[in-house]
Amino acid sequence: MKIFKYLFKENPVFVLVLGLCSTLAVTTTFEKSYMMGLVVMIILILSNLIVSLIRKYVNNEIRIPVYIIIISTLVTIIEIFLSRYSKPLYDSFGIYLPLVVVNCIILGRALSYASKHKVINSLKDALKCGIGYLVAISIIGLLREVLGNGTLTLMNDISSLTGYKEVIRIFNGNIFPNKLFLTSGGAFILLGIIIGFINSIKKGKEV
Amino acid sequence: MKFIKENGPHIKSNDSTSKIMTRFLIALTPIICFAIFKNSVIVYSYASKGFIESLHPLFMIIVGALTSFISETLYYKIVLKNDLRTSLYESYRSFGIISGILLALVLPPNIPLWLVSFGSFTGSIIGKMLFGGFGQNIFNPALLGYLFISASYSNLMGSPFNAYELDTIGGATPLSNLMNFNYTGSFENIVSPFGDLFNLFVGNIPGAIGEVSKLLIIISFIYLVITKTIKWIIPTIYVTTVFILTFIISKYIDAGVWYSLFHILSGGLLFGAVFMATDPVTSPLTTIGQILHGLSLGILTVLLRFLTPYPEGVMTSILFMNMLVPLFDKIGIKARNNIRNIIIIVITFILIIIISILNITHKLDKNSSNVSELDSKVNILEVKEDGNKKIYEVTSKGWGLIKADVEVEDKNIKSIIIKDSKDETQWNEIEKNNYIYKVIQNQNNIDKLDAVSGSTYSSNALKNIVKKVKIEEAK
Amino acid sequence: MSSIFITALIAENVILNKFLGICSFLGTSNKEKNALSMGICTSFVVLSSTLLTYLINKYILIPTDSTYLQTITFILVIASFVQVNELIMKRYFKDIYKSLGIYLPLITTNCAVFGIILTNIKMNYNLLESMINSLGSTLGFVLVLYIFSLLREKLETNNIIKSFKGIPIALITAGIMALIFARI
Amino acid sequence: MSGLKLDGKKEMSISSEIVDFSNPSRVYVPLMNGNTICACLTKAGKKVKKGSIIGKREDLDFPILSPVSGTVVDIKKCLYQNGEMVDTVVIANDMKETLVKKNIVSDITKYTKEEFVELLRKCAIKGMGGSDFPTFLKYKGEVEILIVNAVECEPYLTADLMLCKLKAETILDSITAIMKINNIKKCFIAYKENNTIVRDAFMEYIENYNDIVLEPVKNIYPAGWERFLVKKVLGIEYDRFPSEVKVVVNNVSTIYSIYKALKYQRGISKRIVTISGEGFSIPINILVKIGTNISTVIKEIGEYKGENLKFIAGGPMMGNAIGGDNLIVTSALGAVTIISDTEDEINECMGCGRCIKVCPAKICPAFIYKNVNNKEKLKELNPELCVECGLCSYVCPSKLGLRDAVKIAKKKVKE
Repeated sequence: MKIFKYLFKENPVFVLVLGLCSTLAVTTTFEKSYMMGLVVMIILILSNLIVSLIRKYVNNEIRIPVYIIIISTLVTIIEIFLSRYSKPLYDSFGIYLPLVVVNCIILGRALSYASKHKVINSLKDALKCGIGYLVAISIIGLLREVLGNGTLTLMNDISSLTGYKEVIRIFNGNIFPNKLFLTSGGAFILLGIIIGFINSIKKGKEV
Repeated sequence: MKFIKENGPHIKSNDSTSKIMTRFLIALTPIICFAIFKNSVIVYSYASKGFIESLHPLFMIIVGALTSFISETLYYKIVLKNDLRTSLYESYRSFGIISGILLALVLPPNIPLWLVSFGSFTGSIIGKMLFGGFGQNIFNPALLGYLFISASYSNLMGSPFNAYELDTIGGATPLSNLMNFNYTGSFENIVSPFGDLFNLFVGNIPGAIGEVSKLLIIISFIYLVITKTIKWIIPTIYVTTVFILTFIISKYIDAGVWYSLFHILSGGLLFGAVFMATDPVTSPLTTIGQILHGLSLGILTVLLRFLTPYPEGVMTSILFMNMLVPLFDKIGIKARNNIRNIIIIVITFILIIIISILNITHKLDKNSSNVSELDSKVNILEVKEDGNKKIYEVTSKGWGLIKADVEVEDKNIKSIIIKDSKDETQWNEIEKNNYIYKVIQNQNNIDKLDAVSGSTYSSNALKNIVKKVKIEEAK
Repeated sequence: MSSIFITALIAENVILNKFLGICSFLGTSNKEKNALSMGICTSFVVLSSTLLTYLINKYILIPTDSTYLQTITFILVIASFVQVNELIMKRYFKDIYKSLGIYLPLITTNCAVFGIILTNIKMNYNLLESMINSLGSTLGFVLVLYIFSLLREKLETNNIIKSFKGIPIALITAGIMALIFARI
Repeated sequence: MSGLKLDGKKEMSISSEIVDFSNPSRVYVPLMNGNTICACLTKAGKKVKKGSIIGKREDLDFPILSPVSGTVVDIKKCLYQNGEMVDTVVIANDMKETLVKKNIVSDITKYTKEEFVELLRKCAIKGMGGSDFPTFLKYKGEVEILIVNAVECEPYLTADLMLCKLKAETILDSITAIMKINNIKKCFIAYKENNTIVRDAFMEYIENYNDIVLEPVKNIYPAGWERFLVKKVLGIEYDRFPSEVKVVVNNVSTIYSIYKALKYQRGISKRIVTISGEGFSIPINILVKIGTNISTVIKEIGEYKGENLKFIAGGPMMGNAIGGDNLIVTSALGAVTIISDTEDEINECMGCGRCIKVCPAKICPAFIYKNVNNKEKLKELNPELCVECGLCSYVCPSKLGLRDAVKIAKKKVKE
């Protein structure tokens, strides 16, 4: 089944370990992580679309600055949209929303894939990568919040947009809300263990 | 009659790794016995606690040792997939027990048992097994367990007292008491509340289980050095650096020699130096590397004790120096035979010492006159007074500017009403874990309270408000 | 003043506490020679672009109330300084340029550079404070990069189980370092 | 210069007198010099005299002489002291000891330097302390100081000690002759300070020889190492060979063989070998013809004790345990040690740093052991300084084969 392939085969976060910079810091709550995953996916799709559209007119030297301009305009549009419609989410992202511009996945996919293939293929690839990224980020966000904070915020900051506020409290005992997962070190260790675990499963399957 | 074909030396020294580790355990036993004696026997006789409860430290040590042993056996069995017998033998050979016991000795006496097992489990598995098993870990597994516990359940860490010592002054270990007097103060208000230096030396003062009996630590240190079990260079240089640095500082704030002696005898310095810093796996091999290791440990501990809110500098500095061990060994190899490199190293270290002393003295001056710095951040617009209640209208610089009314009743802050915090971007974090209530609750030693992760500046702004109001009240 | 520097250097370390710059952190820290040269190039780019971005922001963006243009302008400033840095490296330090190779243009996509500048703007530091913050953060970046390259050399000789070799063990070590840095 | 005080275990083989086994029925001469293979100049069935050339080391034009007169039986593979099977010339001994040419020189000091060097090459005089290094190379250049190495720091070994006890005066004559020929200013005889037998043996005759000084050296292993002696006795360091600082270090048996070359102008054919160790019933010193198969001699003297034994060619520190006991005596083999195999529990390297403290060559065996398979890291640790004294493996609590790892690293760095 394809999802399994997305998650393990070429998942940008777990396998290629790309695009971690701006994302790990935001995954303290489940809602923020899947929102960030959505934002990155939308930008990825749009940027691949535009890049593959203009790939014939752009020669090799000025490729990087042009792509950067495209991506940063997209990000600014998203910023304006978010700051107008869901101010708390925009605030909680803080400096990490503009940082999506330098996210290695978007520029990476644009440079390596979109600039050489037809629009449909680059769109498919953007979708594949986007979903893989979204799934990975939300898994990390889920784990970090449930284990670290004992709660699961499905929709809180953007409640003004969707009008549905939902925060589930799962653990409240003294064992489980273990603040380690909220700290930055905990996130590193958690990610390391997840990637190690996936490697051992992949190795298990191949051999 | 069979002749074995083998090269290499055929007679070997009769010392072996398991002998070294058993000698290490023997050196630990007096401390364990004292810990049990002080924390349970006395408690049982004085504070009339139940027999089982007062044996709590003994259970802690047993649980610590058992969990690390079992977790390593499980690791060998499940992850490395060998049968039970070999994994038992392998885990016996990797001496997990020692780090389990060391972890238990470092923890305060009355913390829940599952916390001890959590610490020794994470310490052995993440700190040691994932790095490749015995002899390959970068960080000391016992200290790593301590780090994980304090990072994940700092509120459960509990107070470093057993029932017997609850009456000592206002719930402070010698070091945190020193901090309240911001590192200056006379012999009376720093040492005398704990008896005198001899008391510190013998060890009936509050503190983690294993750390307090300095006399026993020194005896086991001498035993370990005679039987050549540990690298004696690291502890000696570590303690002497701390002594010299605190001596210079005591000269600066013209306190007597007792000040540096106090620093050495308090907290986990001696225990950390003798048992934690000399763990052969996580300390440098070359002699010059060990000298550098000891030196930088000393400097960092003094820096941490004076400059950071955490009173206990030893644990973090040992862990920090574990990271730099490859660097010290690299220098040790290069500088082994030519003098020019050694001179360069000595100069750099003297420079580091001077910078750190200047830093500390600068901080001490700033502390004594810390009102000036606070003034720049917080200013009181006006004070309304009715009866014994006072309301301070205050503004404090966080990300933007916070306006608040602080209601004070006979020197105690009752409530803080925030009037305006529009450009405080991280404000919802503050509200989410009702930080204002916590600030009011810890108003007496406000420095101990951690800032809300992700919005350090607004939480500091709130803490400054409390500090400023307390100083106003104290006038 | 010095507290900003120390917190930027250790407590709020760019890599370990704010997660910025992990891609280059995992990429270039295998040999400590190019870890150091990578650090120096990044700090050159950061310091120069902090200066320029502060001026642009103060005298162009805020008066004309077009702060939403911040992202684009800052990225272009960084990209131009990276090109400048590449030219300098090519002419003066040939060998370092060869050994660093593809990682030099990657500085533009290095989140740490952009992140530091954004924090300067967000915390609305004045010029001196933002320079100190950039200096502290880049020194923190170089410090962690150098320590980590030494640790990775030691990790090469360990027999870690196959599925945890390479990236996972590097992440776990970085996590433990982050926990230690947070306590200083 | 660091080192380690080892339990000498010399008393085991010191008391007994030397037993003479110097005419075996068959003699095996390995075509080897140290570890370099030499060419064979005879074939089966050829008659040879004592001292006639049967092999040659091409690169140094260094002959291999036959220790006995008789007929060459054949050339076959036999066990050599480094554990490998090597081509060996087998000669049946006709017990006549007929010499190639027989003359006795009355005044042994009348050679010129060139004649002296040529004589040493012709008589195949080699280092008898275990290095098997052709001695004439050492005397080619100009020499100011001679150090005679009577230290014998390997445990169990007492061969040199017995030689000094019996032939102290001839050794001193040989030293004065060498000093006159090469106009050497001063000679030091280095011996272990607690070795009173050697000291008394030389004290008797030392007065009437000027410029020869008895120099005590601390009783630590590896005191007998060239670099160690030059540093301890003269306090100077050299890069690769002592000849750079105009110093020659010779083993005391080599000095005795030089005396034989000067006096009778032929190589030596006999040497003292110590057979000792817990695995042998009667530890003893034997005078034995070079090339005899030691197992025949052992069967006559006593028998083995214990089940799986280690039959070590040389001392327990530097020697290798060869798989069998039919070992051939060469001029460099000073002893045979037979000890029982000890099952020791091998553990991971725990970083205690003892091997680094104890290494006399000031290198880090622990790091070499860890980085044995990446070359550029090895180059920084420069393993070529190692002298293979074995102290690192001796002192390691986890019983790791550190010396073998350094040996492998040496080969890797050389390529």
